[in-house]
Amino acid sequence: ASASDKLKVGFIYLGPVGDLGWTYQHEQGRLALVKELGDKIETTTLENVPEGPDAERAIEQLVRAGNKLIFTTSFGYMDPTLKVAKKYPNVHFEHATGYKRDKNMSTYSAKWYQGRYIQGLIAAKMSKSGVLGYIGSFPIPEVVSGINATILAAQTINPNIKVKIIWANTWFDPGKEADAAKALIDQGADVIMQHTDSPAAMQIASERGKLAFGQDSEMIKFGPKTQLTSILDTWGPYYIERVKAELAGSWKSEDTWGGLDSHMFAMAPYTNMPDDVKKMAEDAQAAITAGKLHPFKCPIVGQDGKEVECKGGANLADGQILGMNFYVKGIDDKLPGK
Amino acid sequence: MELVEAIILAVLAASTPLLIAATGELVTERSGVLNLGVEGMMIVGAACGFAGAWLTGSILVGALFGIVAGTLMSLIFALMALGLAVNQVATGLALTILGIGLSGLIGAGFVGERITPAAHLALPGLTDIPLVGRVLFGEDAFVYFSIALIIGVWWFLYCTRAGLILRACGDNHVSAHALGYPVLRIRTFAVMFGGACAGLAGAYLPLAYTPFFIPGMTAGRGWIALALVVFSSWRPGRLVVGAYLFGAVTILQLHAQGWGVGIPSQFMSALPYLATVIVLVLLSRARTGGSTAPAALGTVFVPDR
Amino acid sequence: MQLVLEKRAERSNTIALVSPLIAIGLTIVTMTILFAILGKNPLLALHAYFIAPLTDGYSLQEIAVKATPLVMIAIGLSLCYLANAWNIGAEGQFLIGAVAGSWIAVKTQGTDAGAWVLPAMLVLAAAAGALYALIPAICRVKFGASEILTSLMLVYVADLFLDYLVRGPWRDPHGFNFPTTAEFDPVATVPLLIEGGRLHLGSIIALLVVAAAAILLGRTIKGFEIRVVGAAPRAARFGGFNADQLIILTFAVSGALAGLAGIIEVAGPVGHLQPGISPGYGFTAIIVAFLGRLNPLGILIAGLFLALTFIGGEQAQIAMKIPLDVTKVFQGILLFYVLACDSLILYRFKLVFPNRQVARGTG
Amino acid sequence: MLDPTPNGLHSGESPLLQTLGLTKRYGDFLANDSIDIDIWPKEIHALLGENGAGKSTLVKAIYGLIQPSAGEIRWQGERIVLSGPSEARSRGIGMVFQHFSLFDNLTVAENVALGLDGKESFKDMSARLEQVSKTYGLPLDPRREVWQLSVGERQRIEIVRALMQDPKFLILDEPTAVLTPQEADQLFIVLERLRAEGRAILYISHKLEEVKRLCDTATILRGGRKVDTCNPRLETAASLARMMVGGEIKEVKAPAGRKTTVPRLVVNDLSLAPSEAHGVRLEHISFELKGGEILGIAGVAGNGQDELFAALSGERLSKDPGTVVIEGIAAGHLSITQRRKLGAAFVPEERLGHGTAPRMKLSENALLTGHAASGMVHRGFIDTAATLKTVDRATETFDVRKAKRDPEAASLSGGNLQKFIVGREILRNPAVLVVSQPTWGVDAGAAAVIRQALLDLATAGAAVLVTSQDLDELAEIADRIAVMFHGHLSAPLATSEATREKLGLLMGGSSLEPKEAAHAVGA
Ligand SMILES: Nc1ncnc2c1ncn2[C@@H]1O[C@H](COP(=O)(O)OP(=O)(O)OP(=O)(O)O)[C@@H](O)[C@H]1O
Ligand SMILES: Nc1ncnc2c1ncn2[C@@H]1O[C@H](COP(=O)(O)OP(=O)(O)OP(=O)(O)O)[C@@H](O)[C@H]1O
Ligand SMILES: [Mg+2]
Ligand SMILES: [Mg+2]
Repeated sequence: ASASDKLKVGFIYLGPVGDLGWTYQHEQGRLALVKELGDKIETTTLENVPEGPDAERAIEQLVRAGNKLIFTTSFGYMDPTLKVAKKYPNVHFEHATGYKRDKNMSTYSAKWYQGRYIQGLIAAKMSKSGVLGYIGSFPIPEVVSGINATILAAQTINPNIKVKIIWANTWFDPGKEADAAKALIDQGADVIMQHTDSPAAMQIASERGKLAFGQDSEMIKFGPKTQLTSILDTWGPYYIERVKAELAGSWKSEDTWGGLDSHMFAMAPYTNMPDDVKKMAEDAQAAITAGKLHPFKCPIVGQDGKEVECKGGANLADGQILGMNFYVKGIDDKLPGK
Repeated sequence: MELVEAIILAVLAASTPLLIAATGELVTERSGVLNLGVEGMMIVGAACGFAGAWLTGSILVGALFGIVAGTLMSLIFALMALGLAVNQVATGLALTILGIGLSGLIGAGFVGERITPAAHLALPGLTDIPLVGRVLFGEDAFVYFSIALIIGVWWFLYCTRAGLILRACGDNHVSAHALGYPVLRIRTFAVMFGGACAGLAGAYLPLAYTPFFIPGMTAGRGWIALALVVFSSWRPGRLVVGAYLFGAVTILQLHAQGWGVGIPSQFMSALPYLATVIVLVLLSRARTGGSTAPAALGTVFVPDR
Repeated sequence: MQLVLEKRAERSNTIALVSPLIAIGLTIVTMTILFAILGKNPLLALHAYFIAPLTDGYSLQEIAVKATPLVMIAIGLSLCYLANAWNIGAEGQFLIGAVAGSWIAVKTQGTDAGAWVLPAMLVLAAAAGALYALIPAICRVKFGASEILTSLMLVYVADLFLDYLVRGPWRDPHGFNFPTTAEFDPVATVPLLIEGGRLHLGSIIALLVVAAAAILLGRTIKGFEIRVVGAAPRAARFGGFNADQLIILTFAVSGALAGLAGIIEVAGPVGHLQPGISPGYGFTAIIVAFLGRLNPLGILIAGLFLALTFIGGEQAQIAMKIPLDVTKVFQGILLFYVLACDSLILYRFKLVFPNRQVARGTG
Repeated sequence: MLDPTPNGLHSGESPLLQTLGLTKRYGDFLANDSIDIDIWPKEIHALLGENGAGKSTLVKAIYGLIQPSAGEIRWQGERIVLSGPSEARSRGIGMVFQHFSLFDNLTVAENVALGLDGKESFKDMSARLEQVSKTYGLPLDPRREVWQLSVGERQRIEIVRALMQDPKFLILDEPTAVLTPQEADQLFIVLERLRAEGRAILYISHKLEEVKRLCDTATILRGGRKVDTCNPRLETAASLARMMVGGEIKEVKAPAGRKTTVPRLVVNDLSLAPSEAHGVRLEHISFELKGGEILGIAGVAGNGQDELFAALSGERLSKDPGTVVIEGIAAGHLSITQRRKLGAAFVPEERLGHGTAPRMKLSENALLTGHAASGMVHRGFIDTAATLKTVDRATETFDVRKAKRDPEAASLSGGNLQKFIVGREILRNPAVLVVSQPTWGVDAGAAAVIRQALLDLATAGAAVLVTSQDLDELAEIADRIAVMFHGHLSAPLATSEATREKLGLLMGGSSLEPKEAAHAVGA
């Protein structure tokens, strides 16, 4: 096929492709896509697009450059994507991690809390001090549900497990993330979990001989003796599937919130742990994948000691998880903004 | 008690890049030049420093790369602000923008790589002394160098003739010129020293602090360094206090969160900045009599010939 | 060999006219070399940067949209800089203006509040921006604290404050706890000028601000006051002008304009309050102010020109995969050249070859 | 008069220093045009000329501070090219600058160290400093910072610093401008001693009596050229002045029919703390100035004249409104603009940067003071035509010479700019004019124009207060003269009674109790 009749697929990235985290993984997804369908499509990327007023223009620039399917890969692109989608009904849009959709605008995200649950199990097993350190970016539901899933899991191993939480108020400031990791370790945490994007915390944990989990991407390079596992954003399969649908003319607006079963994310190899812990993790992963284990299985007790209304039958409803803004019992801290 | 030592160690590490960059800027400003481009020089220093260390496997080479990169950036500033008598504020800002762009271009090829960070000192016996051992004998070379640097600068400014001449240029460039001192050349050296320090401070981040390079990793530390110079009222001794104080606030707010103090984390994150403003105001207020800022600071000088 | 500057008896008006052209020419030459080093076709790259965005109505509109906040903030900053007051915290004033204006939008959301909402938002935003700018101004005037640093520190504070609000109290109750307010009601939204486009009323306001600044600086005694205080502080005091009052005034005006730009951006192109509403407008506006030589008309042109480089930068990224960092380098270099060439207005450059031979021969 | 070796002593020997065709060009402007000058050992050589004649330029070239555009310098018969002042110093050339080359925030010792070449240790240098200052009777405390010192003490630092280099040849550029007559006498003793030690001195001064008394030879510059060399002892002050100006100087005439009217400017017990660390405190100043009268204020610079000017103009306000009364209205608390509206006008000492904004046009500089009360502003808008008209009128009335109608202030020569500034104020017909150093750095012709204008203004009924360091000027135009010393103002003396000696004593602060004297006038 000549260049002109190739399907043009556009990507809007929040950071530089070299951020080692979020944007990097989307770029990996795009590369997987190119590898798979490179002869039928042509991809274009715009990096470092801030989530403010520039986003709408950037998206529209991609439309005007002839892209027919556009992935906007950060929550803050939700409204701009919607605006452009309304303006160009013949172009299809895919927005990551948002909740607004339209006829020509899908959303996609992953149930990372499933991975956090496995991490919680491992952490409780591996922690000698019984104190976990958690570096949060911002107290949004995705991060809060991750913390809760971690603690719920950990409590099944060690009911007295403690977690110390530091909000870095940034997705990305290696120095600050490192400082936060140091503070957590100095306060007694011996397993570090992070929901910020740089490998700084992993690096510090490694220096201090502690354990840690990676975030978004494989960070074992920064802690060969430190990384227990990492939640890997694997967007490739999803991108390939959606582009194939587009090529086949069968693209429809959808809401995809995939978990381990649909390969929206993966767990990095379980390393630096005894075999029994590894086995426990693998079993949990299999159970979650098979739908036998749900991290937010009712009853869930909130920080205030009251049971949380269970809107999803046996488990919390997806909407409750997507909008989670409470800590579960056992977290000795106050959720910001509450 | 161990926590105290740990906090001190974290503060030392967090303060070191600020101290190095601010020391350089202090010398620059003492010669009468205001270079607002510290952030830009730092980030280029970070990119080049990492590149150097990654290519050669040597932290020392990385540090040298950072120093050279910072110096080259400062030479652009010197050419503009000293050679062409351009407004120093505008030039400094332009240097920062350029630096951010350049570091992105230079660093692009090194993102995702890692190096072995600068080694920490380990003296058997000494380093293990409780409480003070690791602080005094267990840090990386940059930390000790930064302290040596500020002492050296203090000695230079107050105990050597060259330092006296540099201060004279910052006090009154017309007089210094009339006595035959090459004001612009002296200032160029001071600017270069500032650039070298900023480059080194930038390089510290990927070489010792978080041993990988990521665009934008200086995250505003250059600006803090500038604030520290004013904070110190251009005195090396106070600069040390200021740098460690700022580092301490930065680290302690993280610890406060870990302890669960329950104040919105945004307010905690804002603390170091608010503290800087408040201390700036208090210091400026407490000032009595003669001017503490170098009298010629930021003014253009074009010598007659 | 040594570069020597020689003061001109008077500023050269000819050079003042041609110097921006020289600067742009030099920038283009430098960028051509840089593109070549990066392995990109310089002609195509320059076309993407400078020509392509000018060839269709859509891009022209986008240039205007992007330039609007830049110009508005830069006008305010230019007044400060002319008066020798160094406000580099416009970013913070922008954010605080956005926050204050949004307060009305958030509080009236879903009520049947009428047409007063938007004007009230604009006024409150301007007032809040002004008040926020007054903090460094007063610290400078009353305590002698360097306004450069205090105004800058307050940017971080404003950023975190906005963050706190949208993640806490002002969070959209139906927004799944994501950090944003609900979409503003139509009465709280800046009207569009062209249906289906993005050009909004803010651009007209920016033009009015430019015109007002031009009249202020060129025709009124207040404008004269601003210029004298900056150019010759002692003469200004002799003229009866109070530099302290003027620092307060120019900071307030520039804070108000930044705040106004903030709410216009939020209630216009963005439509709701969220973190990251400013892609560094407050800092970019500093470049605009200097590129425009602190002159209102110059700032308008510089704002449009810089907006062009942003749009062009995106097009270059799309068409040729030129990294965004190149745009930053480009802006830095442009500013250097403009400043350097402006130096020619006041000085003659001379290369001197000191004849050291003679000195040694007898020395 | 044209004797090349006035003392007749040098034949056979070669001069210590010689310039041959020395030329210095600034742009198109020839500041020094092919100047030949010979300096012999054991000689005090005067360099005379109007302001802007090129004296400082010549000595800066000799000191290596600026590079000549053409011509050569010979030192002990040998051609030299100086790379800079330190080379000059190392050869034995020392210099005391017209405008101080000191550092306010450094100590006396550090200031001196900076003027030496750093071959001895700081300690040895400090010891020698004390010894030299004692030997020549110029006491100094090495540990004090310069900003704390009086102008006279600062001058002493400059001189001691030059002496410590043990120079063979010493250049002094207007050293006595800021000294009391008594301090000047002490300096002359030092200079004569230096001559006796075999050194040569190049001495620049505008005080011709001084030159006649001290100097062996005089070289006279006019418009950048050397016009003459003579023995000043054989000349009169008038003949020296004629050589400098190149013609007779117009005499200033007090117009007839001057009579004093009501008090227009009254100062009552004005005390004011200095606004900055370097300033002088004003102590209980009182005087009364009637319409039609010119009061002169003499004194060495830095004794509170600047502070008094600021207090009178309203650049600094006094808490007590009654301390300054303008046209019968208590004005101590009023701003400079309000005082202008009462009919006062002011001319500060510094032309560029204080009296005018250097890089602004003359019309804008007319607006600078005219906006208060000259109809140049309507409802906040500037009437550009009115500002230009002021420029034209000042140009015409006071013969301001400039390249175009409305140039930048900085492009005018000093004398012409001063005429513009004085003109700008006089054209407003002020009731009170306070003027500081009206003819400082102004050539004789322009000075005459300005002095005449002040006299005419007084004749028209205005009250005029003139601060000047030039006693001859005050003698020429003032009706009464008071002296400022350490922030005190002496009782005014009628000009006829104000002898040089009396004034000199007052300027040194020695004879009268200034406080009581001031009170006596106020009471
Ligand atoms: N750097 C310069 N650039 C241009 N013109 C200059 C410069 N320096 C001096 N001049 C001009 O050269 C002329 C001679 O100046 P100079 O300072 O030598 O005069 P002077 O005889 O010392 O006068 P004064 O009695 O006021 O000290 C003046 O017209 C002055 O304006
Ligand atoms: N008592 C003092 N008061 C003020 N400054 C002093 C004092 N003692 C020393 N200094 C400062 O120290 C500087 C150097 O003094 P030092 O005696 O070492 O000079 P030096 O020997 O000429 O220098 P170098 O050792 O570089 O050759 C002086 O120029 C001065 O600035
Ligand atoms: Mg002179
Ligand atoms: Mg020594």
